[in-house]
Amino acid sequence: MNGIPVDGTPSPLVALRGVSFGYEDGPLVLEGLDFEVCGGRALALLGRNGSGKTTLMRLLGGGLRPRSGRVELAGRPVSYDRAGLTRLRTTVQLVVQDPDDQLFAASVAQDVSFGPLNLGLPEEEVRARVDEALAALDITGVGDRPTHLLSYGQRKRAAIAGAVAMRPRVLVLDEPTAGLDPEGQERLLATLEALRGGGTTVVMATHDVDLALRWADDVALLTPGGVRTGTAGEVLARTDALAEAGLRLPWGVAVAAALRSRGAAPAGGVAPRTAEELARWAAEGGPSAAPAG
Amino acid sequence: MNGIPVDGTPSPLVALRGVSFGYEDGPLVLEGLDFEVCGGRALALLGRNGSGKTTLMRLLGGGLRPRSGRVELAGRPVSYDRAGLTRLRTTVQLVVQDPDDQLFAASVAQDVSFGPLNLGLPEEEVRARVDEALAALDITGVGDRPTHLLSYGQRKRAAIAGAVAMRPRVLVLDEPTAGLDPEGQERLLATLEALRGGGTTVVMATHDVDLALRWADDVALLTPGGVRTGTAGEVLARTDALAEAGLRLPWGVAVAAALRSRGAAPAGGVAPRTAEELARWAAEGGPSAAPAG
Amino acid sequence: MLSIDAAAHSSRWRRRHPVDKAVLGLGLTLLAVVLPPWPGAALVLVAALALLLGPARVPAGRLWRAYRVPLGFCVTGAVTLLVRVGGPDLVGLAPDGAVRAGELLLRSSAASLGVLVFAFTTPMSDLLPRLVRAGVPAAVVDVAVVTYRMAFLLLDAVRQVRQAQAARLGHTTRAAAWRSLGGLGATAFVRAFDRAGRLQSGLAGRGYDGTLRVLVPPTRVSGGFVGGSLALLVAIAVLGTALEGPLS
Amino acid sequence: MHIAEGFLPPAHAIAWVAASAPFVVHGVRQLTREVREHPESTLLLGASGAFMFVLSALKLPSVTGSCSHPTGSGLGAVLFRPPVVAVLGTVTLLFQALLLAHGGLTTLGANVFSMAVVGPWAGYGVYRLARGLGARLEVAVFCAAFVADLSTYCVTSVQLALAFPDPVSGFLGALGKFGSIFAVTQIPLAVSEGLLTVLVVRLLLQS
Repeated sequence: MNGIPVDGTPSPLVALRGVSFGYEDGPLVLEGLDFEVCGGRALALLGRNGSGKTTLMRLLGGGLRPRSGRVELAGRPVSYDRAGLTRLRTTVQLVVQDPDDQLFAASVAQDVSFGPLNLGLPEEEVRARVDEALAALDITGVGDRPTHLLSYGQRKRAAIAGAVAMRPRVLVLDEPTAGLDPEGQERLLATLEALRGGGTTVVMATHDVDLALRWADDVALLTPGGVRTGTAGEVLARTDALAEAGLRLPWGVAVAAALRSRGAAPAGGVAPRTAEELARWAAEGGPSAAPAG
Repeated sequence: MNGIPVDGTPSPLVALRGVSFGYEDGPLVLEGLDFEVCGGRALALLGRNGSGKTTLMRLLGGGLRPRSGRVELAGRPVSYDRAGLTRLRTTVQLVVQDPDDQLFAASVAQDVSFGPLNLGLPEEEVRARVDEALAALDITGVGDRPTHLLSYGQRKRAAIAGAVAMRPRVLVLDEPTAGLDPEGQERLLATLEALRGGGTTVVMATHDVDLALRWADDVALLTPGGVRTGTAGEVLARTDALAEAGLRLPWGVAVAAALRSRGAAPAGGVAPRTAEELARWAAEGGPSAAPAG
Repeated sequence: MLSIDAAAHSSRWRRRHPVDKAVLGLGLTLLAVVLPPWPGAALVLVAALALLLGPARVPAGRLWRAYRVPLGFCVTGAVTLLVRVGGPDLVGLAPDGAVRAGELLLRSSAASLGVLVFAFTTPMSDLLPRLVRAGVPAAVVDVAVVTYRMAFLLLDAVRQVRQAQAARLGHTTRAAAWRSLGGLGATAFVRAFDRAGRLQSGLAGRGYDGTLRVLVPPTRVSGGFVGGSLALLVAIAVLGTALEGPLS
Repeated sequence: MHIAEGFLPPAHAIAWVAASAPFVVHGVRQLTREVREHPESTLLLGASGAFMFVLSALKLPSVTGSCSHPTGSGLGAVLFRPPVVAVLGTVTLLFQALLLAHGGLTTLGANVFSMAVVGPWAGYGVYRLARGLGARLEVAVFCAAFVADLSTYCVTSVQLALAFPDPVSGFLGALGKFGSIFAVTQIPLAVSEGLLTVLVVRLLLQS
């Protein structure tokens, strides 16, 4: 997936080409990185704390400017003037991990209206977008509440709504499930699925390999040596690469591999992605009886 | 485990007896709760966001006072005067989730010295305790660094060191692994094991059922109906109870149950607690070949 | 803010008692103000620069970035001395204006460097708790400690919120910029007091009763360092006074 | 803008310390009493100080195009009262002098007088006056911030003019010079600070 797309392949929505970045006089955090976000794919970004995940996401969203290399939007280099940044920011929206870093207006609806107002849209259109974003995140009921009186899960949704109201083609989320309880995580994943159904491409940074296996089409593994990208099934089966990134194998992959190595399950096939799938898989000795999805 | 201990049983280190609590004029968060922390056991506290986990932990630490019912320390009711609170605080120490809610001083060592100084200990004793706590948390090297230049993981350790310096018999941690990457989580668990080895009883609130199964001796499940306590293996195998608390079965339990129900594994036995154990378990058709630990 | 503070923590003189560095750095500042600017302040300037770049090993780039802040003010202020107002032609060049402006510039920049000798080697964490022993009321020191810690948290929060605002085009138009700024100010307020409340309950378990006692590292005032500093200061004072006549 | 380190002659530096001292000592007494009566207020006062510090670090979009920062003393005085602001402002100025090389230790007395004493008292006085005359809260807050900001810079000009009188026209001529450099360019910034303060207060009232 690295490098220049072969002729005929549609350009990725947004891409980093040989990007290096470091903060102020500090050392490089990312060096010569190639990275692509392709339309319609669910992409999970994995790596240990300090591996540069957040930096990469900020580069995608135009919050940071590469020291060298370039960021491309639909195949063309991003220009960092006002018009160029506006184009990038209406395509890519980043939601940071801590919702409190993103909410600053008096009420949820006001906060969500911030982006559309800055786009210079007429008031009616702004209202429509706010309603739509609140509905998409299932927080219509708390639209007029002050943000600091909401629960953590609600604040998280409000922060995402603020980005969604910009109608980005790519939504980049930093650890969106962190701090949520399992039910909250499930609800959020369902919301993201609905957004994807509406045509938004979703990129998510996470530490949770099981979540990545279950949710993502593609996985990008950020290691000191660079980024390793591939389908979730491919990347998350590479013990060595995962170890290099400070991660373990997902449960499903580990168990499937153990069963296969003992001949208790046939080689190949998709690793089970949820505990239920794995239970069926283990009971029935392989993927045959476990239809994907 | 609820109720009054049978004669002959040693008193729990700290216990809630029929405790009800609500914030100011708000509704009750906890109602008639019985809860015990027994010396030497690793206890995981599970429940959805808003279920009252944090409130329960504050009550244990003396930060909150029950509206009715009582908190007992080694079998005797806690008095909320200065002497009583000091006794409680030298027994139970709570570490909150966000380390920035606990670190106020300009340097790490200064922050850690705060608690021991408040106990009125002589300066030399305070210094010894600070060194000991920094060493226990493996942050001796950053003792004289300013708090704001530390990484999140280091701040988390600094906050725990502040509690450890009080030499509590019970250390209560609210989501200690949240925000850490898998390696950071492993390191923290190893640190907690070392503290337990030194005789400290550890209570941990978490959302992670797999972590709870792997780490805890006992599990307390906080549901709207009250608290359900038992050994980790017992409580974490109860699908209904977990569902009531908004949780799923741990991977190991789910797979073991599936295999057992198909007759592919013998009934009974301990559920596998890590992916490696589970892989071995699944490959060998049961717990026989998977010695505990 | 972060630059000087961060440098102070990794300074080569970090372990020295603040009094050591105060005698030297603030002594130089005092001389810069008291001595005749030429050659007194010039001597201070050279000595302070030599100390900062030499034994204290402050990186030159960092020093320059900190130093150009006061320098900007000094230049603006000194320029006004070049001009005179009033008299027959209302505005004109002031007699001796260049000399007075030059002297002011010299005095002010030398004094700034003296303070930087202290600031670049003494972290606030070593200084603040010791102010109690210097006679500052404990309540004020406690408030200053909390202000210091919380200022970093708030600055970080404000930086994050600014980035989030930029991502949603908060700096594209004048109206947007004002909306952003108002949001920042209000957020800082809400966050500050929310944090104070949470810190209150976070500290309760360790026996917080309104006083923030902490233990400072056991460092001693070094007789040798203070003696050496005083000798340097005396030498500069003597030299500055003695050379004043011949050099002017 | 703070008067830089070493800018004032020794006699002036000492005189301004003497002028500020009673206000700061009064503030310290009030603060100490407050903390004794309500121990939890240490953290709230620290939060107030941090808020004022961060507020004064915000970059104002200025009409003149130069980059400038609010003083925060008007809003601070309305929210926390002038005596407390005298102490918090002194702490802030000390931090700025040591951490940012902004202002100075020898000029601390002069800067405290303009920024932590006159500004807050003038702003607070105008606020009370405006409220007493029945002005809306937002109008009163705007006036407080505007007056606090502007009076701070007028005092700074006076301080500089006293220290560096014009060779021909003396104090008044110098006041004109410094006044036009600092205070006049400061009027648009005072308006900006007033607007910002209104925005902040409006948001705080809504939430």
